[in-house]
Amino acid sequence: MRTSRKVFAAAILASAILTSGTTSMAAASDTVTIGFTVSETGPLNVDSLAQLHGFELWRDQVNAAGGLKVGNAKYKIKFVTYDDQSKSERVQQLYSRLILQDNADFLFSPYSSNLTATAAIISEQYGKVMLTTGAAEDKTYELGNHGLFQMYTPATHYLSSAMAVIKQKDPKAKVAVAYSDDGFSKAVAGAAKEEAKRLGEPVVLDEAYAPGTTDFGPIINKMISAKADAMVGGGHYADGATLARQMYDQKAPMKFICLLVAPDSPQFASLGDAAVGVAVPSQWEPSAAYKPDFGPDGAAFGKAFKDKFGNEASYHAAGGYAAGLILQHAIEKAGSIDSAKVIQALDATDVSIFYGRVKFATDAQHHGLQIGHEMVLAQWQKKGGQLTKEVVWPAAAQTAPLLYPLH
Amino acid sequence: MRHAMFWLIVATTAVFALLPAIGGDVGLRESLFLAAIAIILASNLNLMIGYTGYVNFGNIVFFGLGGYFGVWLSAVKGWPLLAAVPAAGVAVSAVALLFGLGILRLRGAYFALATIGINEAVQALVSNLDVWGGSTGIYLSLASYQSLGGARQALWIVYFLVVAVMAASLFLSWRIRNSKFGLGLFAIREDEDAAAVLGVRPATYKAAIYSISGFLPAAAGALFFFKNGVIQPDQAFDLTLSTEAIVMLMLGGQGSVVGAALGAFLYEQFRGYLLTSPMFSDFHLVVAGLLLLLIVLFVPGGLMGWLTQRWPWMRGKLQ
Amino acid sequence: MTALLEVSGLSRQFGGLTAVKDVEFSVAEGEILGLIGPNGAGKSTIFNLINGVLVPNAGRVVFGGTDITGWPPYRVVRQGLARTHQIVRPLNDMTVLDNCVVGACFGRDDMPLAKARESAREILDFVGMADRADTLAQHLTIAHKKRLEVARALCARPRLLLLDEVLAGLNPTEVGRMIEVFKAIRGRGVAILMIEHLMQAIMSLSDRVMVLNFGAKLAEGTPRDVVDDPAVVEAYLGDPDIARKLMEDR
Amino acid sequence: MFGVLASMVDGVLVGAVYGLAAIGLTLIWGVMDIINLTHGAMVALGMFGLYLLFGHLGLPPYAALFPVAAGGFVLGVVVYWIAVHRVINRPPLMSLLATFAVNMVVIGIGTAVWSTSPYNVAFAVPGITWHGFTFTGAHILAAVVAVLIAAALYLFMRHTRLGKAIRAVASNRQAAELMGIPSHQVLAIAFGLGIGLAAVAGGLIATLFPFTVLSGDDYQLKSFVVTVLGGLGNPAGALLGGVLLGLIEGGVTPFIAVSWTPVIEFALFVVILIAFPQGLFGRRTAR
Repeated sequence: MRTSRKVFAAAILASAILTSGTTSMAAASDTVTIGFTVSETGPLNVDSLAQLHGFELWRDQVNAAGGLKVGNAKYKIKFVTYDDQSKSERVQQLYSRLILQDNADFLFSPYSSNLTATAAIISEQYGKVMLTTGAAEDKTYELGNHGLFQMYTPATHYLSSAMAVIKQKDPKAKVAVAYSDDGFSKAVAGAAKEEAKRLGEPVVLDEAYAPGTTDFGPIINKMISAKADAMVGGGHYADGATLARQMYDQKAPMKFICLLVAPDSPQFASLGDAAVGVAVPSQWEPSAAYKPDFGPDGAAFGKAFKDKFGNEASYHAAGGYAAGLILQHAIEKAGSIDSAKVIQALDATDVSIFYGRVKFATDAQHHGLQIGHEMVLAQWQKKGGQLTKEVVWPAAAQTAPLLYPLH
Repeated sequence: MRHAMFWLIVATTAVFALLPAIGGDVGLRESLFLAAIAIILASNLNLMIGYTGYVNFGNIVFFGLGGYFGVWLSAVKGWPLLAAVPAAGVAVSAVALLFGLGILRLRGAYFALATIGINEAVQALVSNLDVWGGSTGIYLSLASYQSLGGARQALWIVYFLVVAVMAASLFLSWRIRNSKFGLGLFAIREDEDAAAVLGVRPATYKAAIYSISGFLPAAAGALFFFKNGVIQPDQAFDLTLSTEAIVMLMLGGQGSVVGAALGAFLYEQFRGYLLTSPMFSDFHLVVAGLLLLLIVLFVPGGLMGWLTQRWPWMRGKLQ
Repeated sequence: MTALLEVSGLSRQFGGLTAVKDVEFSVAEGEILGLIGPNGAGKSTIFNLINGVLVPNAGRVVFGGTDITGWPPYRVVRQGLARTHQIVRPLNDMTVLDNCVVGACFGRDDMPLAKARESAREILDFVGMADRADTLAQHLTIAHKKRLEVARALCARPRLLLLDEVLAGLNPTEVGRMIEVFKAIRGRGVAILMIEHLMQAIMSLSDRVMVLNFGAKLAEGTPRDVVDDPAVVEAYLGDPDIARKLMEDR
Repeated sequence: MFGVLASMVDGVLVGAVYGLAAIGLTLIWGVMDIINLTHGAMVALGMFGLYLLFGHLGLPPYAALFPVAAGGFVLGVVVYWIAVHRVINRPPLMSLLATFAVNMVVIGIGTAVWSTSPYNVAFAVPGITWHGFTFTGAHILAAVVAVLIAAALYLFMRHTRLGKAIRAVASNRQAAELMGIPSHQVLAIAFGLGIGLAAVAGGLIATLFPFTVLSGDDYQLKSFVVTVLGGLGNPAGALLGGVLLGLIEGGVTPFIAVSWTPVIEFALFVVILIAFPQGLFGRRTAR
């Protein structure tokens, strides 16, 4: 018995050492620490890593310029990150660790709405600011948080431009809605169906598929059977790209295809002809020429990103960079790194950056919801044998006319 | 000797409850919270694998279903947490009894496969259940924590409740181990047919223990997801968590109360360390897999098995 | 003598094969009935049919006035009818004592744990294994495993004990010891139905002997009657001289 | 109506590949009574094997299946001697865990190397269009290759010394050893064959659908369902079971939301496991 207790005690001791091994180093006075988790592995990793690159570019540029300007002082930015494996299991532990052990001054959210909601329960308790990118679901901002600020246009607005395009081109088009069975895509698709009803477009197919789906044959057959003219939906990169490729392989006779997220990625071009004509609602496009009040313009950002990472910036990357920029803007406005003051500054933010206008809702019901930013509709087109992504909607931002019908 | 075990459980519980509370150390609390959940899962799984010899590969279904019942009752139906948690336990035990009557006719690997099937079927079903939010799941608003004095206090309360469930799990494991019921289970583990000939009623015993082993994990699931703020099917019924619980049990030593708890605790700390260490974060799965392989091949009795083999006198003392 | 166990019309087929055919016999209170016959005669099947491991296709098993036909094994043993297995089935990873405690706990008296432990120790003492109480069953010698099998069955406090070739595989010394145990069991008033190939033992222990051949009863009677029965000699014993010698040894 | 038929044809084509994947699982199960939880990881390795051979070495995808199979076989033999050999006569939990541990290691290394991002074997074979529904060439070829491999395996098991030895070991290990068959070598070869089949199935799947390191898990679960449908340890049954599963998937999807298919699939799995522990076709042997 005695031995067992000793063993147990030793085990507890050993693990206590393990857990507290990295005793918190007080942040040096001239750095600002920003903590967040990244989905380095798991199903969210493509989008999450793109976003991380955006964060990193922002950090490096600020640090190269001497740091964040807070009053008269300059602060270098330091990141502390952990892998959340695309799972919520450890998110609260890791965010507690970021706040308490790593002394993060500010937080970015994990990728995706549900991980963000989980993390917010911790960040909220410590009055921390958490900028969210990739947490597009409206309801994440209806949970009563005060420090959560959304960079993306909310999910309910993602497909409104696509529905408007369909209405304009072919009022009688039959619409198929097929989407990944996850919170974000479901919210987007739900809003799209509402919009279709409002515009009087018949929805002939309404299908949710499991997020890991790789075989879309059954759904595509259903679209063909339902004689759909337009298809909207999708979810994230993997399923969206696959769906596009298989619709092409199976010669689905669609006049219009609009998928979430996936076609925005530069990788989408690897689909070749299958990519042609596929549209995507985008938070940001390199060609969208917003005039910034703060920070670089789109071209400068796009070039810096390409120089650093060797590929075009997707809107996830832009969103990450924009989150940094907005935080920087608020800190400089507040002249302080005190969270309460920065929250005030964020509440008051209404600024145009390369990414477009940014303004947050401040009412208690939707605090932090993005209300300034608008999405564009981009479409893959072939120009002189080269695949390019053109902005086709709204007219103000248009770089090329819409390709309709596809076939 | 019996009392020694009792005091060991009391002491462990006290350490879990007091250590983070004294300094108000939230970081330690979060880490011990996951450890306590792991201990609950492993201890109750031990009732099936270690005591009865039935490999429940889909044991996480209890945790997930408990989470759903608990979150639904507390967040949607407005039950107080203290009522929702035991209700989740009872509901899951009842469901488990139903499943158990069906699949416990199977033995060995067939049973193990069926438990995987059940977990996957339940996950797929819940993803289609609109009452529980389908694949979006259920989100808790911060207001849900108001009745417990706000989120900050609520998380402490949830933590203490989880520690209480952990204590109950250890206590249950220990009491069953030293009961007539437990003896019957061991007999089933060793030789189900011989046990029947000796008067043990296998069908009843198996269904009972399957149902019992679902109760506390369900309560833990209710607490975990209440604290988590969101519950979605793919997190609730994550098969890897199931298999991790088995790894914990193997590490500590199946069949032993202390072994299950110790294995869970050590594994959880080890995982946490691997995940946050820059050197291993890419290879945490590899390291965990190698560890498991080494245990299975060379120390199948786990830590406790190894200790009792070296020092047989410990055998009697550690039950 | 009143019959403790009454078996009538017992039959069982496996596929097209009839393993037990219309068997009828009874065991009286405190009696030892020997069951002999060549391999494959259906002896073990009869045990399985009596204690519920198998369900008979026809026939009745009445034990202590209760019809237990088709009852599951755990109910049969609680009625006071325990058995051993031809191939020992110790609960390997449990101690000898715990093996016996299982027997006591779930046996006829449905004892609570503490009392069962006491009772199990007493039985272990009775079969001469008290010194092995804390050994793991898997570490026992085959002779001890056999004895454990008997002890465990005894722990159920049976009124009738079915012994399935307990003596097989034991050396003469061990056989001698075991026979002493059997006699002591009878001394406690427990009836025994035993399958045994060791003729010497069965002839010396049994009050009556039943011979089985091809699943059917061939003969039944006192050991002497059976040994003298030409049909039995032909079917099973072979050489009449051996049979006679068996009776002389008695 | 054409939609339903097209859906079922698609189901059968894909089902043949499910069946091939399941043959690897069921062979190992039948011969050594081990449920091989590395199966999914090996399917995934097969996918990446084909991806590398096709994408980086430029081998035609169907030619690349040969080195993929050979690599799978060698890996299987290695895994057998490291992880399986010692647990083969131990309780089922031990072999489940040993193979699961190998699975963790393989997936862990795979994740470190390839991350969990999706990969794609970008090639297309012209398909057949019928009433507006197109069956792609890759699907048709995959089904044909799956059936050919299954037939080759059948012939191998029936008509070669080694095949007969494997069957002998499957039916009675002791007896086979008494007849002079070195059972452990034979088991190692059988395990290698099972893994080789898993890898080939993975390679074929890679020609149809995109994949990640974790994709193998889905096919492992499907292989369980197929195995239970087709009878444990029965290769021919596995192919039939695969086609049946594909048919069920193809047959029900036109009528219900696709998100309900897994519910039906796994409920069916549990029910069949309980009601027909021998599977729908045949018995629990490798004969």
